[in-house]
Formats: sequence, structure tokens, C-alpha cells
Amino acid sequence: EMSVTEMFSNIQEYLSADQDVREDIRKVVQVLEQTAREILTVLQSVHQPSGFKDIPSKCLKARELFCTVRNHLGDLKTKFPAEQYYRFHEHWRFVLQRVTFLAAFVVYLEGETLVTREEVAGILGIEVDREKGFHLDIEDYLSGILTLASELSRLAVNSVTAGDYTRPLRISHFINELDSGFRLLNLKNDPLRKRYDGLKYDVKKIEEVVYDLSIRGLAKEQEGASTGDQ
Amino acid sequence: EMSVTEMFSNIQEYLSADQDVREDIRKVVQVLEQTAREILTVLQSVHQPSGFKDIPSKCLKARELFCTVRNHLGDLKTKFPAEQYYRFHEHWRFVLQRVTFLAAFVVYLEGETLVTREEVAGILGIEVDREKGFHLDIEDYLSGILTLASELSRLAVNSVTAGDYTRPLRISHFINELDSGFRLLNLKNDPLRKRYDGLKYDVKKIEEVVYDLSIRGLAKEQEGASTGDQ
Amino acid sequence: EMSVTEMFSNIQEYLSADQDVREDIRKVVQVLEQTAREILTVLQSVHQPSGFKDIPSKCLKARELFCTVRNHLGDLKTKFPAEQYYRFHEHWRFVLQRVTFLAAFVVYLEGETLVTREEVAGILGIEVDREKGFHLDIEDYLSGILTLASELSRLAVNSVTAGDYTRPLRISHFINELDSGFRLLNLKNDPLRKRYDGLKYDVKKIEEVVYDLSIRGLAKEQEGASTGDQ
Amino acid sequence: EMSVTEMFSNIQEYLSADQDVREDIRKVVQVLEQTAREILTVLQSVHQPSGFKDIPSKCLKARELFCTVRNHLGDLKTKFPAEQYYRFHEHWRFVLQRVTFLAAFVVYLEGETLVTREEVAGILGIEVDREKGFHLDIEDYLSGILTLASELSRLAVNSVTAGDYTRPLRISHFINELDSGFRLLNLKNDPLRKRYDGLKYDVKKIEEVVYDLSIRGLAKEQEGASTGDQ
Amino acid sequence: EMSVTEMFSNIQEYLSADQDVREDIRKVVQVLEQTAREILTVLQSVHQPSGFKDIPSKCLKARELFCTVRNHLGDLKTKFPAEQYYRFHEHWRFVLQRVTFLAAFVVYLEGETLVTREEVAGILGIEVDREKGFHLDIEDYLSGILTLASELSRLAVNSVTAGDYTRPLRISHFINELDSGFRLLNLKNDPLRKRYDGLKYDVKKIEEVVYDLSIRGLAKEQEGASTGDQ
Amino acid sequence: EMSVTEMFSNIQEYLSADQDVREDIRKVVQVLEQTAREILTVLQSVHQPSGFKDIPSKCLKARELFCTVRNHLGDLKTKFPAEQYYRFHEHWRFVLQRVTFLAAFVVYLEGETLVTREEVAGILGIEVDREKGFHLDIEDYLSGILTLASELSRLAVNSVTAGDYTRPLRISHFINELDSGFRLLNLKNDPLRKRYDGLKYDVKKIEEVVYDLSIRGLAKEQEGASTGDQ
Amino acid sequence: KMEDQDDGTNTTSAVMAAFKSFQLELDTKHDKYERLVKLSRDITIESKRTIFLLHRVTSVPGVAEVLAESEVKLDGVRLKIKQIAEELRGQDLHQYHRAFTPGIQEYVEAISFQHFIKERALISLEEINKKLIFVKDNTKEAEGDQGTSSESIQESREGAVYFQVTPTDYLLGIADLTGELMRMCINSVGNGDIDTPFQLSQFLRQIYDGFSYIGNTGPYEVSKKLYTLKQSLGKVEDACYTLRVRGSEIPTHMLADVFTTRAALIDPDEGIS
Amino acid sequence: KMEDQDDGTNTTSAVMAAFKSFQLELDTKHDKYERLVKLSRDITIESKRTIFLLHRVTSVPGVAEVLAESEVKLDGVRLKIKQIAEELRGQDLHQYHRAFTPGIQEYVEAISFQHFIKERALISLEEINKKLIFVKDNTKEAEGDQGTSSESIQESREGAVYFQVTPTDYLLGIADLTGELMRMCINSVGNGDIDTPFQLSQFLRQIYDGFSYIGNTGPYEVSKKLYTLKQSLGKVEDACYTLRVRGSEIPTHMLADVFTTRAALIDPDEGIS
Ligand SMILES: [Mn+2]
Ligand SMILES: [Mn+2]
Repeated sequence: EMSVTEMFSNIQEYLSADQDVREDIRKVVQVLEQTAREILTVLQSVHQPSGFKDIPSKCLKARELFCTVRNHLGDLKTKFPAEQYYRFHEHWRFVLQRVTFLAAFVVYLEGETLVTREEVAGILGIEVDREKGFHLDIEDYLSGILTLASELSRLAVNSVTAGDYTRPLRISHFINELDSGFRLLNLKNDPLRKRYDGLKYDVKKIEEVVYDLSIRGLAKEQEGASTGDQ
Repeated sequence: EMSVTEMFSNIQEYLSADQDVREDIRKVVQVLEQTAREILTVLQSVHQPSGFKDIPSKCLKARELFCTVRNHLGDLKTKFPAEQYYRFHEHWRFVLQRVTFLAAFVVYLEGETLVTREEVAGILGIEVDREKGFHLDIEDYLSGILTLASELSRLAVNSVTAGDYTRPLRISHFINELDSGFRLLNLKNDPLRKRYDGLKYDVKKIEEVVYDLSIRGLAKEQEGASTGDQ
Repeated sequence: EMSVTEMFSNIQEYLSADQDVREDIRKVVQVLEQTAREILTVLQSVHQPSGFKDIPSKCLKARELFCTVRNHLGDLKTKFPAEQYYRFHEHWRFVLQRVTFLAAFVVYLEGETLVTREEVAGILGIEVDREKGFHLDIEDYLSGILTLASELSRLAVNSVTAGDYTRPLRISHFINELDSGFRLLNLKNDPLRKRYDGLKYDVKKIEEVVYDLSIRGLAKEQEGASTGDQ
Repeated sequence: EMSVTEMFSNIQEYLSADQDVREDIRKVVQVLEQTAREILTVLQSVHQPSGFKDIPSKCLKARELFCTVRNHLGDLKTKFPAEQYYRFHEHWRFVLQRVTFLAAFVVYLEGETLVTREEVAGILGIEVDREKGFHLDIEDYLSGILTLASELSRLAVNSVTAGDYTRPLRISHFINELDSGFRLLNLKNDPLRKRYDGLKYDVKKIEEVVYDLSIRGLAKEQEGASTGDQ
Repeated sequence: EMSVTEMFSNIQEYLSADQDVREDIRKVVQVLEQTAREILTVLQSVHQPSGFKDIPSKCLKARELFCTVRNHLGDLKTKFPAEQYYRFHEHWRFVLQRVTFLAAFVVYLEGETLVTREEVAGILGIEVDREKGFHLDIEDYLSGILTLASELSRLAVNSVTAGDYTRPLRISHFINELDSGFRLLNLKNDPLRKRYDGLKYDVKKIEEVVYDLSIRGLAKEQEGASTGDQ
Repeated sequence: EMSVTEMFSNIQEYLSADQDVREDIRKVVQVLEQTAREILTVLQSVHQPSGFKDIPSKCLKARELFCTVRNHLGDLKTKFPAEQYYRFHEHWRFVLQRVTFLAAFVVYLEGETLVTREEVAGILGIEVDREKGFHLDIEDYLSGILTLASELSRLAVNSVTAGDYTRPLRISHFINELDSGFRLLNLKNDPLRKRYDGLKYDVKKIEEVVYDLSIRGLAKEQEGASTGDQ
Repeated sequence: KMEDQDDGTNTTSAVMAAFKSFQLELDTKHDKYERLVKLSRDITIESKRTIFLLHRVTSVPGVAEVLAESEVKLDGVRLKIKQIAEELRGQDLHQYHRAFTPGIQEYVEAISFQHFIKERALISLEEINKKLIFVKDNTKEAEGDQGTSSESIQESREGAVYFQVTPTDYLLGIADLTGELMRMCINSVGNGDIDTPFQLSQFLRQIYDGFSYIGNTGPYEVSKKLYTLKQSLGKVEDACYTLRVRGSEIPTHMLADVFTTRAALIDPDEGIS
Repeated sequence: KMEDQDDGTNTTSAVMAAFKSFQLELDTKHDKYERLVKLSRDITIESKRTIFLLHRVTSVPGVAEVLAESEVKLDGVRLKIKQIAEELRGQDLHQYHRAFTPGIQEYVEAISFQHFIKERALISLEEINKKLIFVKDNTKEAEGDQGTSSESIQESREGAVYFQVTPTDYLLGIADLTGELMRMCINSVGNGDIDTPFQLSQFLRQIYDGFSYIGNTGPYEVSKKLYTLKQSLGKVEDACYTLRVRGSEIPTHMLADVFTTRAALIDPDEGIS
């Protein structure tokens, strides 16, 4: 009889420890989400008519906040054994996709390039390879990139409203490249596939913006001028 | 442009590899389920009136089939990197709970004791500690044990039908101990908790069997005799 | 322009024809369901305390109604080309499972045996082999058999109420055999699997009835007498 | 007792065989999807400003890839008995609609005509008549055609961006004809009906493109010139 | 005992009769939908550049087809007791909204006026007041009118393409009036409310067409002339 | 512009504070559940054959543990404003029903009386009236009482096993009174109603035990003696 | 800014007038619907309370008193149904059916439960509807305190007001009744009443057979309730089974004692027929 | 048959007495809940009608009149909220919250819409609550025709009655407001009003940013509405985009004509800021 009690006592100890780990993870994730929302607030202001002027300063501010993200993620790593990443994956999956999107957005705004998985990992202070430690799962990276696509279709619209007629063309080019990339992938019927199906709407939306500019001769007009700027 | 294509090609390679791993796992799990069903068929016959006689031989036969289980599980381990256990956990979770129950049932029938996690791991040829390799997760162990409880409540009923009036008392004792053990655990609102809530029905059912024997004076009659047997 | 209109006219012709076929099928299925409900009403009366006396006459009456079933199914076959069975399968799937159950119930009540797929096909006037024409799909056969199991667990209860204490034992034996049979199958996670999971509750229910009779010495008492009857 | 076991063993054999067939089909469908994505990538480039120049060469390239499609479909046919087409229809339904669309797109780009069901069947190396073997179901054909409509509304937009002001008018004419054709059909409340409801948005979109050209006098300008081209 | 069976027989009879009525209604509704599609095809051609010339003849043709509609509706009335209109409302609701729209479209094309509920009832050969017999529900009337609004926004676009620059202004005037009318209504969160939500986009679209004409001085030119026409 | 941001900041602050309160409450509730499980373990042993002897000492031990419960509940009160009891009710509802049951069980075991709401409140160190502070909701009290009923039906069974044939009669009397009480209530279709629906099965079970004793003359024998005890 | 709108609205008073009348028509309809929803809620609550009351017959001696009290309650419910009938006077009942169907179903459940307790039989749709013919009665009317709804009642027409329960609402109410009968059965066992469970199992089986006979030809909501109905029947059959099994033990033991100490228990064989 | 039950019930009047008091307590609570549900439904309907009325400002010349009319309607709604407040006097608001939350959210939507039209600003929770402090007023009270609910109002205490909208209900009401603002935006474009869309897009973006900032820390119902909110913002941004794009064509064509024939159209550049 004794032994059963003992055995279950041991098990309870294990379960408690597990619950403590999850509690710890949840707390870090919560502050991480808070920081992510702050970065979003900073970056979302580029949609304001006035916001187009000082994109660089917004990017700088976001970059600073990514320091905090790195700290939180550094903290997160310490909360559980490295090889149990997938045991707790669901806890941080959402927020990791979120900050990946934010990193991709910053990188795009800075240089209009597609952030690589390596770059995201660098910005977040985590690994690319699963073997090396807390890493960025490939599905999470792709999910973050798809969020960027839909944000850029909104940016194309708002940049026209703000009087910038060349940006949509560049966005269109960027998004088409991204679309070609995704077409190389054989996605299963999972959440990622569903999100990818949304990409074609972003592509179409941006094409229509470019069309509106083209038919009014607005695309060409500015193009000459702005090409010099870049 | 080139680099985006390259990047996505790499990603596709990764995704393909992942899908292959899952396919491999699925195949092993399928044969494992087959073997589990065979063991169940062997053990099920103890519920038959005739089945009470040759329990030891049934247990032996089941023990033999557990060799096959060990082989399949040995095979399963080779299909994926050890540290990604939780990445693919869902694939084998169900069958692992199943064979845990079967191991617990055999052990109970052999010596009327509660199988420990170590023993189950031994029977299945896997580890107890997560660090050491493919292991038996504690929740899966507990889930298997709860299946045993409900199997024993059925056994109590059928042993009376078969004319064995002392077994229900012993089962009652065993189940009460198990129940006390579980009461030490602080379970979350997860599937395990739900399954645990079913335990009290097993306890009650067995108590009612014992009651039926008591009120008819059937419990006492044999008690003296059977105590000698054991 | 002409050709597009023509083409779509042809397509519409095709679609109309298809809809007519479906309409025809639906109508036959509707009367088939009506007949099935009539057979059910006849057979369900065996659960009445008085119903246990004249089971044979009920079976005869049901057998007569199966003539009508055969006619309807004969009619159904003429409504569509034989090789398009699976194109319209969903239309009659449910009712075919229903009449399979009813056939299995009649056969059980008559001789306490498990109806084979061949027998069901014979009673329904259809084929077993898909190649030979309108046939009974194996999943539909199995589904009908599972409905029988749950009907028999109810019958075990009601036969005790009606004072027949031996029938439950025979039902118990029958159901255990059925259970062993099903354990040989590797069912996918489909509706059939779900229904099969219910079988264990029927098994348990009947075992408890047998238990209740055993502990009160009722099973044995009648057994001697009734064994002579059979 | 023996016979029940035997019977279920036979049934299990049947079920296994069925699962193997499905597995085989799934594999072929997967590579077929891969090839479909490759064709799509080839054809997608017509939306690029540069893509309008060498449409013929793109069509040739796509035509070559259709050889592979034919091979895969030829392979698929061998995986199951011909008369069980509808038993497994769901497995390839989606991809068949996909390659139908791609065939329709190629045919449109080549000669601005609506592909017939016969032509699609020819390109895919399958049958039109169900009786003759693996065929193209009419609903799947129609579904592929509706995908073409939405692709053309996108093409109308992008051809304006690329400076081709006459193509939208021709597309408008084509789509109106298609719309009239569909209006001849009496569709049920099924997925196809839902997809058809989307056609009116494509019609409207193209009309708005033509309007944009008209009000700016862009439609007429080129019209004279381009009529000569055709 | 007899009485329960009798009661259920009575109810079953009622339910059968009900289904027969519904079946009859469905059949009439189906041919009505067919006729509605034919009228639509006649009227759709006004969107074609060539279609603007002979609107009167199209209206005449549509008027003829409305005879058939009246016959079908006359038939429909005979299928069920007059006072149970709303019991079966869902069956014909959709098609009644459809023919209301078509009547409204014809009336608009003939005289550019808004058809009244009385006029629609007249064209369809039904009543306005529920008390008098088969009538036009107010929400169905309003729904048909909303379809007209969206058809007219499309007509405004296409009339510009066809070179008729005054029609959009007249449509604008008409739609604005309609919009003012609808703003008086308090709608529940039902399908009508949802359809009404689309009206503002029609108004917006027409406003945009008028704007496009205004800034090009195209509206004014003809304005004087067309005002005289009205 | 400033003001919108400010407003949302205020709300965010409120939400954060709210979450902190909930977090605090959850922690206290968790330890309370732990204590409740300990009391349950103490009281559960009365179901054991040996447990019937020293009920008073078990009650004493439970009484001691109720001190801890009082402390925890005292702590809980400090975590939120007193007048917002129902805002956070869901957090402690379950555990409060649990400890109410435990208090009712102790009181029953001590004196075979039904604990009043006032008594429970006294044992738990909380209020009866909402106005006076942290109180025991009436539905939670009733729910706890219903758990007692089902525990007593189990106790009736086990007391027979333990050879105490008079307790079931006293329990029967007690439960019948409780049942009469509950029948006075008009419950909504809520969880309490569902739990109340179980009461009739407890009453039935106890009636069956009493019946079993009656027909064996076991009830009468001791009856005289035990009435004296009370 | 909106000048052209202005004269638009002025010159087209015909359209605006039409829409003003539409506004009135729609608002009137919605208001009526809302009043009916409120009446339905009241009916539901009061019917449910009647059912609770009726369950007391298995524990309380005065069956007659409980029945009398339930009659008073149901009279109250019928007054509400009368208000519905008055709202629907001259209307198409089906237009507002969704507004009051929950209440009516609950009333069918309550009245059929009461009827079973009194008569041990199933009340017919006709009997239910017969009780819903109301004679014009101004005194009763004034008594009702629902000021809001009485405003719109048109009492001008002569003769009775009546309400017709639809067969579907009747079926759905009866389907729910079976749940209450199951409760009553288990309660009876708990109270040592042996007749009632066997009566109830017979009765429930008849209803179950009736529903099986209708099968899926009825409305979807009925099919949905078939599963619960089957479960209720199972519970009642199990209860009868247990009574039979435990009854089987009497003869072998001290039978005399049973009759002296528990006069309530009669030979279960009598209960079976 | 049930003799032992009998004396059971007689001797144990304490338990029965307790349960009789429970019966009273539960029924009182349920009745109050039901009255609150009815009040909530009334509030919802009247608030929705106010919103419809307010949308007329974009088509009708007399903004002031519409606003005045909406104020009258909202006064009516507030009288209902006063009744809720009276029901809740001395109660824990959260105990009955589920009964009236739909109505209160709809009221928040209506009052915040009215406030935006008047002030082009977001009404604060404090401002909303300030309007829900009611002075005891017997004349107003008698006016209300809800005889049933006034029975249980305890007017004995001195001073004001007040109602407090919870931050969550406020948030949910504001989330719905954004849908109405989107409608107003598209209506404005249709009526040739160019200022309003740009103002609305600014305002909506602020609210959207606010909701993003709260993110998933709020209650689940708020998160659910985020998607619709984003869609509404998208529609408004698209509308502004279209205005900008089409505005770009003016200078290249006959600009003078535009100003003479369509004086309503001002230079869209002004509208952007
Ligand atoms: Mn009920
Ligand atoms: Mn709204």
C-alpha cells in the first residue's frame, strides 16, 4: 500500500514541476506579447498619412524594442530544458509568429527586402537550427511572412492616399516574388495552407492599386523622380 | 530574385523531409496497433467463465507478444531524432497508452500488483527518463492505468458470474488504493482529468459488487478458503 | 458565340438528366425507409413483456415485409447505371444499413445466429460482389451489425423483465463472439470506428445482466429447464 | 464460432486492400499536384508587365508539362478498378479541377477560345464519357472553367498595367459569353453554385476596367490598331 | 394503448401531407426559376454596348415572359391553403425577390420610375394585402428593389462604355431617392439588413461615375438634352 | 487624437489589473483545492469496512483541516473588492461547492443532521448574506448538498458490506427528507438542475438497499437497537 | 454640401411617402414579434414551474391538491396564450411562429404531463387545442397587468379567440414529456412505488414506437430529440428490470417480514402486466 | 402507499422550512433576471433604431433635428436603464450581468455614434456613465407603463440611482461602433462629402490602434470582433484611397467645370490632413 502512495507522490511532484514550468513560460510569453503589441503600435503608424515621412525613425524605435524581445526570449529559454521545445511549443508559437512578422516588417521598411530566416533569428536572438537550441520553426517563419504580405497590401493602399505613387509598384514586385516562392512549397491542409490561400488576395489587391495608378498615368509620372531618390 | 527562389527551395526540401518522417511513423504505429489488438484479444478471454482457469497461460502468451511490441517500438525510435519526441508525440500517444494498459493488465493478472512506470518501460523496451531516449510520458502512463481500472470493474462483475466470489474483494482493495493515489494528484482540466473522473464510477461499481456478495453472505463464505489459496 | 451556347445547352441537358436520376432515387429511398420503419415497428414489439411469446409470428410478418424491401431495391437498381453505384451511394447508404440491421435482427430472433453478408444480400435481393451489380457495401454491412448489438443489449434487459432468464446468457455469448470478430478489424478513424467503440458498452451491459442473474442464482435455475426447450 | 472469426478475417483482408488502394491514389495525386503547381508558375508570369510579350513560348512550355500530367493520370487509372471511379472521386477531384483550369488557361492564351470538355480530356489524356474509363466529370470541368474566369479578370487588370488596352475588351466579350452560358444551367445549391455566384464579380470587375479605358478614351485609340493585329 | 398509435398515425399523415405540399411547391418554384433566368438573359443584354439601342423591344419581350410567371404563380397558389402563406414562405421567397427585381428592372428601363409594390403585384398577378390572398411580402419587395439598385450601378458603368453619358446622372438621381427612402427604415439584423448594407456601395459607385463624367465635362454637355427627354 | 490613445490606455490598465486579480484568486483557489482533496481523503476512509469504527476521530481530523480552509478563504476575500463577488464567482464556485459538501459530510457523520447554510458559512468562516461580505451562494450550497446525497447512497451500500444494517435506514430517512425539500424548488436549466437530476438515482439506490435488507429481515433486527443510539 | 439631395427629397414625395408607410409596417411587425417573444418567455417559465410542481405528486400524499394547484398555474399560462391568440387575430400564425414556439412547446409538455398523471394516457392535439378556445371576457382581461400588450388588442370582433398548436410543436412538446416521465419513473422507484414504473415503461415504449414510426419524416428538431428519447426509455426499462430482478429474491427468503415491515411493496409480478 | 414519507415530512419541518425559503429566494432571483432580460431587449431595439436614425444625417439637411430626435430616443433608453439600475439597487451588478449586457452594449454603440456625429470624438466611459446617474423622480416613474417591474422597485432609499457600464461592455460597444462608422464613411462618399471619409479613416485608425494595443489581453468577445474591425478599417482606407486616386485626375482636365457644376467637391488634398 505504501508503495502506491509513494509512487503517486512522486508523480505529483513531477506534475507540479511541469505545471510550474508552464506557468513560468506563460508569464514570459505574456510580457513578450505586450512588447510585440508595442512594436506593432510603432510600426502601424506608417499607415497614417503623416507616417510616411519618418519611416526610418519608426524603424529605429522598433529596433530598440527588439532588444526587449531578445531579452524576453533569452529569459524564455531558461525556463525549460532545450530538448523539450516541442513539448511547450504551443505556448509561444503564436507570439513567435507575431514577432517574426514584426521583424519582417521592419526589415522591409528599411530596405524593401525579404527577411531571411537567419535574419529573423538574428533579430530575435534565437537559433535557426533546431539542434543548436531555442529556434524559429520553419512553419512559424512562413506564417510570419504571410502576415507581412497582407500588411503590405494595406500599405500599398495607404501610400497612395498619402501621395506616394511609386511604393505600390515596388510592393507589387516584392509580393510577386514572394508568391512565386510559396508556389514552390507543397503545403499540407494545415493552418499554414489556409493562410497561404489568402496570399492571392493580397497579390490581386496590389495589382489593382498598380492598375489604378497606371491607367491615370500616375505610376510613370513619379517613377522618374523617385527612381533618383532610391 | 534568385535568392528568394533558392530560399523557398530549401524550405520545400525541409517540408518534404518532415512529411516523410511522419509517413514513416504512421506506418510503424499502424502495425503496433495491430499487435496491441492481438494482445487485447488474448487477455479479453479472462472475462469468459472458462477464462478464469488458465490466466497464467494467457499472461505468458501476452508476454510473448510484447516482444513484438518492443521490436516495433525499437523500430519507431529510429524514424526521427530523439530530441523531437514531442514534435511527433500525437502520432503514437494513443497506441502507447494502449500498450501501457495491456502491460498493466498482464502485471495485475500475474500478481495483482500495480505496474510501475519503470516496469511498463521495461516491458515496452523504452525509457522512463525523457533524457535517456524514447520514453513513456507520465500522462500516458496514468492514462493507461485508468483504463486498467475500468477493465477491473468489468472483471469484478464477470468473476462473480464465473463463481469466483473473492476476486471482487481483492479488486475492490486494489482500486481503492489506486483511487487514493490519484487523489494525491493535482490534475489540470485536460483529457486525463476527464478520464480520472470516470474512476469513481469504477470504484462505485466494484463496491456494489462487493455489497451484492456481502448481503447474500457470499463474500464471507469463500473468504476463509480463498485466503488460503492466495 | 453559337458554340458556347450550344455547349452549355448540352451540359444543362446532362445536369437535368442527373437531377432526374437523383430525384427518382430519392423517391424509391423514401418508400424504402417507410417499409423499414414498418418492419422496425413489428420487430420492436418483442421488447414488450407480452412480445416474447410470439417471436416466430413477428419474424414471419417481418419476412413478408422484406418482400416489399426486395421490390423497392429491385426498383432502385433500374434508376441508374450499375457502374455508378458509388456516385449515388450516399442516397441509399443510410437505409441500406437500416434494413441490414433489420435483416440481422430477424435472423437472430429466428435462430440466434449472426447473419452473414451473403444472407443479408439474399434477404434484400441484392449482390455481395460489387462486380455483379447493386451490392451491399462491407462498411454498411458492419454498421448494420453494430446496430444489432445495441438492440440485443436492450433485449437482454427486457427479457429479464419479461421473466426469461436464459436469453441474456445466450445473448452474452453471441455478443462476445461478435466483439472478438470486430477486434480482428483495423478500422480507420471513420464513422464505423466510432460506432464500434460503442460495442464495448453493449458487451458490458449484457455482462451486468448476466451477473445480476448469476448472483441471485436465476441463471442456473432456468437454465436446466430452458436447455431442454431449445 | 469458427465461422465468425473466418468471416471477420475475410472482411479485414478486404479493408486492408481498400486502404492500400487509397494510399496508392494519394501518392499519385501528390505528384500530380506538384506538376500542376509547376504549370501554374509558368502561366502566372503572363501577369507580369514583361510577360505579355512571349505568351506563345509560355504556352508551349506548359503544353510540355501537360505530358507529365498525362503520365501521372495514366498511372492513376491503374490504381483502382475503372467502375469504382466515384468511390475514390474525392481523392482526385480537387487536382482534376486544377489541371482543367490550367488547360483552359493555356487554350485561352493560345487562341482566346473556350476550351471544350473534349479538348480538356484530350490534353489530360482521359475520357469524356464515363463509360469509356477514367473521365472528366462535368462538375469538375465547370469548376475549372470558373477558375479561368477569375484568372481572366485579373489578366484584364494587369494587361492595362502592361499597356495593352485592347485585351480587356476581348476578355469582356469572352466572359460575357461564358456568363450567358452559365445562365442556361440550373445549378443546385452545391459548391459549384457557390463558385458560379463569384462569376458575376469577375464580370463586373472586367466591365469596370473597360469603363476606365472608355472614359479616358483609351479603349477606342488602340481598337482600330489592335483589330488589325488579331 | 390503441390511442397512442392512432395519434401518431394521425401526425404521420399530417407530416406526409405536408411533405407532399412542399414537393408540389418545389416543382412549381423550379420552373419559375427557369423563367426568371430567361427574363434575366433578355434584360442582361442592355449592358452590352449594342444593347442600349433597343431597350423597348427587350422590355416587351420580358413583359411577354411575365405572362408565364403569372401562370406559374397562379399555379403555385393552388398548392396550399391561402392562409398558410408563411408556413411555406421559405420555398418561394428567393424566387419572388428575383422576379420582383426583374419587374422593377423592366419598369425602370421603360420609364425610369420606381416600381411600386402595387405595380409589382400587378405584373406578377398576385396581391399586395396578405388578407386578399397570395401576396408580395414587404421584405421581399424591398429585397427585389435592392437588387435593382446594384443592377443600376452596373448599368451606369456600362452606359458610359456605350457612350451614353446622361444615363448615369439620371440613375444617380433615382438611386439617391431610393437611398433616402431606405434610410427611413428600421431593419432587424436579418438578410434584408445585410442586403441593404450593400446599397451604399451602389450609391458610391454611381457617384464615382458621375464624378468621372463631371471632371471631364462630359456630364454637362448632354445634360441639357437628356433633361428634356425625361 | 491624444484622447483616444489615453482612453485605451486606461482600459488596458483596467484589464491588466483585472487579470492580476484573477491570477491572485487562481493561486488561492489552487491551494484551497489541495486542502479540499486532503479532507476528502480523510473522510473517504469511512467507506472502508474498517472505517466505520472511528468516524468521530476522522471528523475531528477533518475539522482541523477546516481551519486551513478558513484561512485560505480569509485570504481569498482580500484579493478583490467585496462588492464584486459575482464578477469572479466562476473562479471559486467549484471549490466552494466542494468544501460545502465536505462540511455537510462531516456534520452528517457527526450527528446525522443536514447542515444548514448558516452552519456551512460558520465552518468556512464566510457569510450567509451577500450584503455582509464574502458569502456562500445559495446555488453553491445546494450543489454541495447534492454531492452529499450521492456520497450517502455510496455509504449506504458500503455500510451493508461493513455489517452495519441500520445505517442505510437512517440514511434513507435523511435522503427522503432532502428529496422532499428539493422538490419544492423551481430550478432553471442550469448546472444545478443537472446535478439535481442525479438525486433521484441516489434515492432509488438507497431504497434498493433498504429493500434488500427488508426482504432478508436484516433491517428489522437491528432497528430497535439503533433507534436507541440516535 | 448636399443641395441636390435637397430638391431630390422634395420633388419625390411619392417614393418617400411609400417608404414612410413601409417604415410603419415594418415597425408594427417587429413590435408585435417582440411582444410575442416576451409572452413566450413567460409561458416557458410558468410551464416549467408547473412541471416541477407536478413532480411533487410522487412524494406528497395529496395528489388531488397538487393537480388542483397545477390547474391554477396552467390557467395562468392559458391566459398568456390567449394574449398570443389576440395578437395573432387576423394574422398568419406562421409569420410569427418562431417568436412563440418555445413557449408553446413547453406548455404542451406541462399539460401532457398533467394529463398523464390524471388519466395515465397521452393527451391528443385536439384535446390541447380544445382548451385554447377563449371566450371574450372583459373582467379577466382587466385583471391582466400587462399594460403594454393590452394596448394593441383589438377586441372589436365578436366571438371567441382561439389558438391552434401545430402538430410539430405538439410532437416536440411530447418528445420533451418523455424526459419528465423518465424522471417520474425513477422517483417512483425511490419512493417504493412499483406500479408506476411498469405503467410508465409501457407508456414510454408506445411513445417511442410512435416516434420510430415517424422516423426522419418529421422535422429536423424531432429527429434530434430521438436520441434523448431512446435514452430515457432505456433508463425506464433498466428500472423495471431492476425491480423484476430484485423481486425475484423474495420467495426464497423470509417473505412474511417483507409484508409486515414494508406494506407498500406488493408482488412485482402484478406490476408487470 | 407512502405512509413513511408522510410522517417524514411532518416531523422535519425545519428542513422543509429551510427549503421553502430557498424556493422563495431562487424564484425572486429568477424573476428579477427575467425582468432584466426584457428590459435589455427593449434597450437593444430602441438603440438600434436610434442608430438607423443617426445614419440619416448623411442624407438629410437638418443635422440638428436628427440629433435632437436621437436625444429624445436615447432619453427613452436611459429611462429603461434607470429601471435596470433600480432593479440592481443593493445588488451585485455582476450577478445579473448576463441578463442585460446585450442591451447595454447596444446603448454604448448608439450613444458613442451620436457623440461622434456631434463632437467628432470618442466618448469616454466616464462620460457615458455620467449620463446614467438618475435623480429620484416620481413623475417620470409614473409615466413608465411597465406595471410588472415597478412593483418590486424599492424607492425608499434617498438620493440618486445610477448605473455603471463596465469597461468590457464599453469596449464591445465601441467595437460595434466601428461598423457604423464604416457605413457612415461609405454613405458620405456616395453623397459627395469628401471631408468625412478622411476624418473617419483617421478616427477609425486610432480606434484600431487602440484595440491592437489591447490585443488579446481583453475578454474573448473583444478578440472575436477584431477581425470585423480590421475589415471595416480596410473599407474606409479603400474609400479614401479611391477619393485620392480619382482626385488626382482633376488638374489634368477641365478643372473649372468641376467647380461650377459640382460645388460640393473640394480639393481632396485638403481632406487628407
Ligand atoms: Mn422538460
Ligand atoms: Mn451596429
